[in-house]
Amino acid sequence: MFPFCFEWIWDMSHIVFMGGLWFALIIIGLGMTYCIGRTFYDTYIFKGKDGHN
Amino acid sequence: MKIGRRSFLSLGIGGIAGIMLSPLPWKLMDDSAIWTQAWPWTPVPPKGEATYVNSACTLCPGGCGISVRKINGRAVKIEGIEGHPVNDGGICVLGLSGLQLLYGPTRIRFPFKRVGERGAGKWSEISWEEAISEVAQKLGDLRKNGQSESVACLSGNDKGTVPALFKRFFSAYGSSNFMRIPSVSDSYELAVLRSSGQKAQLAFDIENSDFILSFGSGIIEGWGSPVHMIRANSIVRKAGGKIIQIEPRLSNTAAKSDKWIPINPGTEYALALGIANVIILKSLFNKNFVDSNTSEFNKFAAFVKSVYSIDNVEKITGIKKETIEALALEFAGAAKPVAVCGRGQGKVQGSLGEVMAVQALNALVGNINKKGGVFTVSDHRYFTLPGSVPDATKLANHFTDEVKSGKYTAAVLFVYESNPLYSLSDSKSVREAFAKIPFIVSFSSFMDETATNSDLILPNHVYLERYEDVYAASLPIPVISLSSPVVSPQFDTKHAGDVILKIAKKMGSPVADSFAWNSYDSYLEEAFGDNWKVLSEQGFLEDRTVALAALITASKKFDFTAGFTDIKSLYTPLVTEGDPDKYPLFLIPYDSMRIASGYIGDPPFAVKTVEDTVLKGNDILVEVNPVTAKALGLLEGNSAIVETARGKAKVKIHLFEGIMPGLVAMPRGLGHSAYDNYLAGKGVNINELIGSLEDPASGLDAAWGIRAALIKA
Amino acid sequence: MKEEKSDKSAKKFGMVIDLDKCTGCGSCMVACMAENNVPFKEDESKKLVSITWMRVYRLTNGKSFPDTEICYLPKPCQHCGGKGEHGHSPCVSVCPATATDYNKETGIVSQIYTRCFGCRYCMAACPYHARYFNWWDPVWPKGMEEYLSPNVSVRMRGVVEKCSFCFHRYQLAKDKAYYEGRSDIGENEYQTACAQACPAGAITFGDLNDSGHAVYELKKNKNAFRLLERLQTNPKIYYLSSRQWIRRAGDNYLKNEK
Amino acid sequence: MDSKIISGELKRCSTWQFALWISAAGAVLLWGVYAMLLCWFKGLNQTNMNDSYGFALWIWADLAIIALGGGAFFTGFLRYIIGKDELKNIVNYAVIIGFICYSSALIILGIDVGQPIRGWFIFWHANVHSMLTEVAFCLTCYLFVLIIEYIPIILENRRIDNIPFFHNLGHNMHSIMAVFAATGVFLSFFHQGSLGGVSGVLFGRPFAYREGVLIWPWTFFLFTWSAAACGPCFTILITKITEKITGKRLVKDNVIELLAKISGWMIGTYIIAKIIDTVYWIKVTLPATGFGLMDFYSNNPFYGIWILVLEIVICGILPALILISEKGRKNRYGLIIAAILAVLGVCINRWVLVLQVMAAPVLTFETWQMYFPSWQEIATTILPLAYGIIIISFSYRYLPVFPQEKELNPWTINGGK
Repeated sequence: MFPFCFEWIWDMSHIVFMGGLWFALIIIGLGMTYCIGRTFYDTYIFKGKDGHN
Repeated sequence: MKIGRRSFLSLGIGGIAGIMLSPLPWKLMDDSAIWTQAWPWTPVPPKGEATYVNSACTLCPGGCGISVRKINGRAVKIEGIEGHPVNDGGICVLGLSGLQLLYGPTRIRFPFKRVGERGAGKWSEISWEEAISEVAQKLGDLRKNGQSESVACLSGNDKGTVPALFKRFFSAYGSSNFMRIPSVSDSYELAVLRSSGQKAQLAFDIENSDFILSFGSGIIEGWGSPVHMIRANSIVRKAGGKIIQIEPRLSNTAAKSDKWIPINPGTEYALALGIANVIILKSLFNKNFVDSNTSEFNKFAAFVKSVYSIDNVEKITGIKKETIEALALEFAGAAKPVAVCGRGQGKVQGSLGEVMAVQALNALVGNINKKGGVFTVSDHRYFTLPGSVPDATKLANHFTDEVKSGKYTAAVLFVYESNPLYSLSDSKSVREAFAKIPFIVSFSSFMDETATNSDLILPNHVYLERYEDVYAASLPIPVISLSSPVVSPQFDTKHAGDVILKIAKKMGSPVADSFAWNSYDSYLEEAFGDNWKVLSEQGFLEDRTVALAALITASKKFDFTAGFTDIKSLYTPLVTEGDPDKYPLFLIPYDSMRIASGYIGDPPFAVKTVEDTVLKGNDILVEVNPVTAKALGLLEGNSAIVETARGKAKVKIHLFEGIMPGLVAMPRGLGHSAYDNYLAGKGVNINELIGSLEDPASGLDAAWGIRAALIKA
Repeated sequence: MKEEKSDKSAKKFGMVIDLDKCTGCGSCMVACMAENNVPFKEDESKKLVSITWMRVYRLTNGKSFPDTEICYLPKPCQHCGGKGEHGHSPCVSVCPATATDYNKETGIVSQIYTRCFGCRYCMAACPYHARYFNWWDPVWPKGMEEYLSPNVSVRMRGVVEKCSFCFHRYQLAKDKAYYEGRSDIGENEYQTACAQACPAGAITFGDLNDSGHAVYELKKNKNAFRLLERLQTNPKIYYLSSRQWIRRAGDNYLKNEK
Repeated sequence: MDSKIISGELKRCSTWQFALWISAAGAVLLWGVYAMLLCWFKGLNQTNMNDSYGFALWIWADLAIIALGGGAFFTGFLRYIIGKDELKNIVNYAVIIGFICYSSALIILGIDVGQPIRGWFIFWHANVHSMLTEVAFCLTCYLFVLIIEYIPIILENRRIDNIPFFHNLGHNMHSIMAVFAATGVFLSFFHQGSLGGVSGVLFGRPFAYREGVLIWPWTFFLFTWSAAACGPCFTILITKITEKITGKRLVKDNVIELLAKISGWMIGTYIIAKIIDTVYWIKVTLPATGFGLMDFYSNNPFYGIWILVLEIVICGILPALILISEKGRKNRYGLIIAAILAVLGVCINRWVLVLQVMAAPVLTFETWQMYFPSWQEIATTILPLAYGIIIISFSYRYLPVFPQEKELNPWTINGGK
């Protein structure tokens, strides 16, 4: 899973497969981070009445 | 309130997030992985330096050399010794499982004295001192009353120094009732004795023969010296030799042979005589040998000509004339042919006529005591003891009948390296006979059926804990190996040889006078004299001088009639018991390398190799030809009852094309009631169903099966 | 250059089993169990849940009495090289946790018990049914653990195991050779437990690439065949039989095929 | 009792009625949990699997529910990526069904492996060449996505929505949902495919083995396709069942019909591809291994050629024709029958590619292996069903799952308890 696991080899299949996986994980992670971060901002800093409801 | 809940929620979420980011989950995951890789209840064998101890296997009469791998005093694996004259590295299922016997749950750990009903399994542990005193006391009393003959012994074998010690004890004590468990050796011995006046065994030189005509011998199924014979089979195969197997069932030997000839069971002798007839009629026999080394040839020739004409033999055996003729031509035409008898593993005696008919074939082609033929190996003593040891060997097949009928009163019975309650045929009678013997002393290492039903157990060391000479059965050139202690005794057991010495000493003069030795080991060393050095250093003796002493070649002529004035009485066709209408089928036993059927019960590893067409759960499967099964309305896996005049048992059906219609085949060696849960209760003991069938010519048990009925259950 | 050299020294251990010699005695099975700490249960008659790394099959020619023939066929793990001998054996390529691996140096398919988490995908992939699952915890009767060998770890419940060509024996032989200053081991120094025990001498084990080893010539015998060669699994177990029906039983053929 | 949590405008059954319903499902759930615990603590000897049947009922259940859960990714794909806006009225439910299917699949996998505590080795020591690794990775990642898609629905609960943080969170997640949905489609596409690859790559098993492109056998694509085709049918079916049980109309016909129409075309094209694949397999792939077609459909007590006919004709061509024709899908019974057949078809396909693969002998001297699951296996397979019913019940009761419910059931607007 990580480059320091001994079964890790820097070959095409690892790059493609793990690349895809980490790509997906990063998108999910960043997306959630954005949502939570934005929510914190909206709720505790901006404190504005939600303008969309 | 609202804020409190919210902060509680945030605290919870924050806390979880914090824990997730800490090393704790990783550590837990790592720990869990380590834990599941070695659960505390999964054994971790301790490491150590590997050493090897050479010894010999005594689990069957094969006499293989074994090398045991040890780690820190633990025996971990048994292997065959490469270069050993008997097995050359090969080893069988039973031999490989030896450590399961050594460390197994059925070992008897102390001397035991029965306290409850016999067979109820209630024992009290007693000291060796008490146990030996008790036996000595009992024997002393009997001797005082002049009842020495009422003491008997059933021994698994009669070769080697331990049986010699028993025999010596019996002779000093005044009983002639030292008996070995019946086997085909009895009929070999009787045949040799009657045909050439020698006390000798037959040994077939399979590996050097080029044409083997086997009358039902399971050459690769544990016959003779099992591993040696399997090797011999490979040698014959490689050299381009031929093996013809004659038996009603496609055994492994038949399957591996060049030709399998199914025969009506029990008519093997007739086929041999028919072949002899053809050989004589066509003058294909070895005239030189017949003239100079045999007697009563003409009488024999006239007899087979009149009674065993080829047409007649076809009728009796169910084998086509052409086949018989072809067999005769091939047999007589081969360079080194040998005719072989002793059904299956040779666990039953068989008729004298059968051995004589087969030996007649060997005599006709002149290969008695020749390479690739059959050897008469005299029952020599490869060791010497001061004073004489009378040969007290008796045929044991009548023992139970005589005890049961009251012809013989047995006051004490020793049981050594045998399990008669299981392995003698007609188990019910054997049980009745044993019930009449007031004091049974077992020397068994394992809680087998006989030990369970004895009054006193003097547990022997297992072969891996003791010294003993091991005589490889049925080899033309005898090989004597030394079984040496591989591990120290695991329990409070004693060498049976030492126990006999102690009993003798306890009894005092005059019995004790014949036993000058302090221990079995010193006795063993003395018995081997000059040979001890070689035996103990090399691990085995294959001295040509030993071999030559064993052979008395051509000094005695082979008598075709075995001393019978009326040859016909030698070849009386035997009718097995049971009403043919009530019991339309025949039940025959078969042997397998994977099922030990002698003194030793099958260890767990061996049971594991038994196929599911033989044993399924606790059910035994019997082999039936599909034609027979169809007629009886039976399908594969159906439950059925096998019934004979001696008993009945529940079985399951396995359809097998390789068995003659009208027969039911059942493996020997299952149906134990004793031993551990890995063996007990599995299958049926065929001895419960088969009785003995006395050969009127010899008194031997000639049973090859029994009439039976198979009823759908 | 370096590649070429390592390629040359690459071994390919394999077996040639002479079915004409095999008597079906079962020694190979027990030798294997004893060598490799294979557990046993009270009832071992359910063969589909019975662990026997080496299993002897009983083949019949399907003909009726008296033309019936039977033949025994010992079947260990076939240590497949996979298509083109690249080491993509059916099982190795599917194991999700790299718990089974193809050793390029020896051609042996290994099984790492502590790595396996028991998904059994390898068992589904193996057409030879050479892989066995530990459905139960191994239990030895009290005292019998004494005979367990430290050279092969005892497997716990829930993992897959299979024949390893007694790989620990290879390691021991290599170690010994190393201490004695030798770079290579002899044919006799590394033999599997089954080959060693076989009373009939039916099993020959060695390096299929080494012309000095007995298996090298034996595998070229005209009677030699492998199981399911058409699947391109490239097994390393060769069988010899002089009987045509047995050789044909080694693979599947279409009805109209000769 | 719980009326404060229920969205005010929606009519729901009484609390005790709900409790009874939940406890009935809960009893089944407990039975499954008991069986699950048996398998964990006593080991897989609790099952009837064996060394020939290493994959059995569970793996089939896994493959089947994931295929059926395919409604989520495909509906999401149509809604967020293609832009079929009508589908917003069913996408919530599709997501919940998807979530149930995927989480169940992971639970089943957790029971199925021999060493569940070591299950994470599949990630840690990943062998990228294994289809199962791909399955595990995508499955887990996609489950994350489904959770992310499910969260905003939960946050819409009346009480939760009152909390500003959760209200904002729900809003923010909605706003970038297309990104998650796209990731989900990508992941789902791959793992539906790799599930197909699981059996397709088994070159030692001629019954399962398929040729393909690069590392992917044809079954890879067929699985994705069939999941996309039949998943929506499962969503429709569950929606219809929910409507039947609640006695309310929840989704408008045009939404259902749109989904049914797309599904029909998908099934139609899928089944053509499947037929081509089967014919190629019979004519080219199989003979090369020495097998004939009928070797796999005879000499055994169960698997006859009927199963192939059932899968392709009755559960493939037939539902495709019904759903493609306007008359067919507009007919109440036609729609339901087609949906049932399509769901059955994909289940049979997964069954065949898991269980028949194991049953068919490859070595000439082995025979067909029939297997019947133990009660522990059945209980743990039913477990997700009970679990799904409970999740759906709670979701339906407390969350505004169906945007059209108010509109379709106007008389309940003021009657909410």
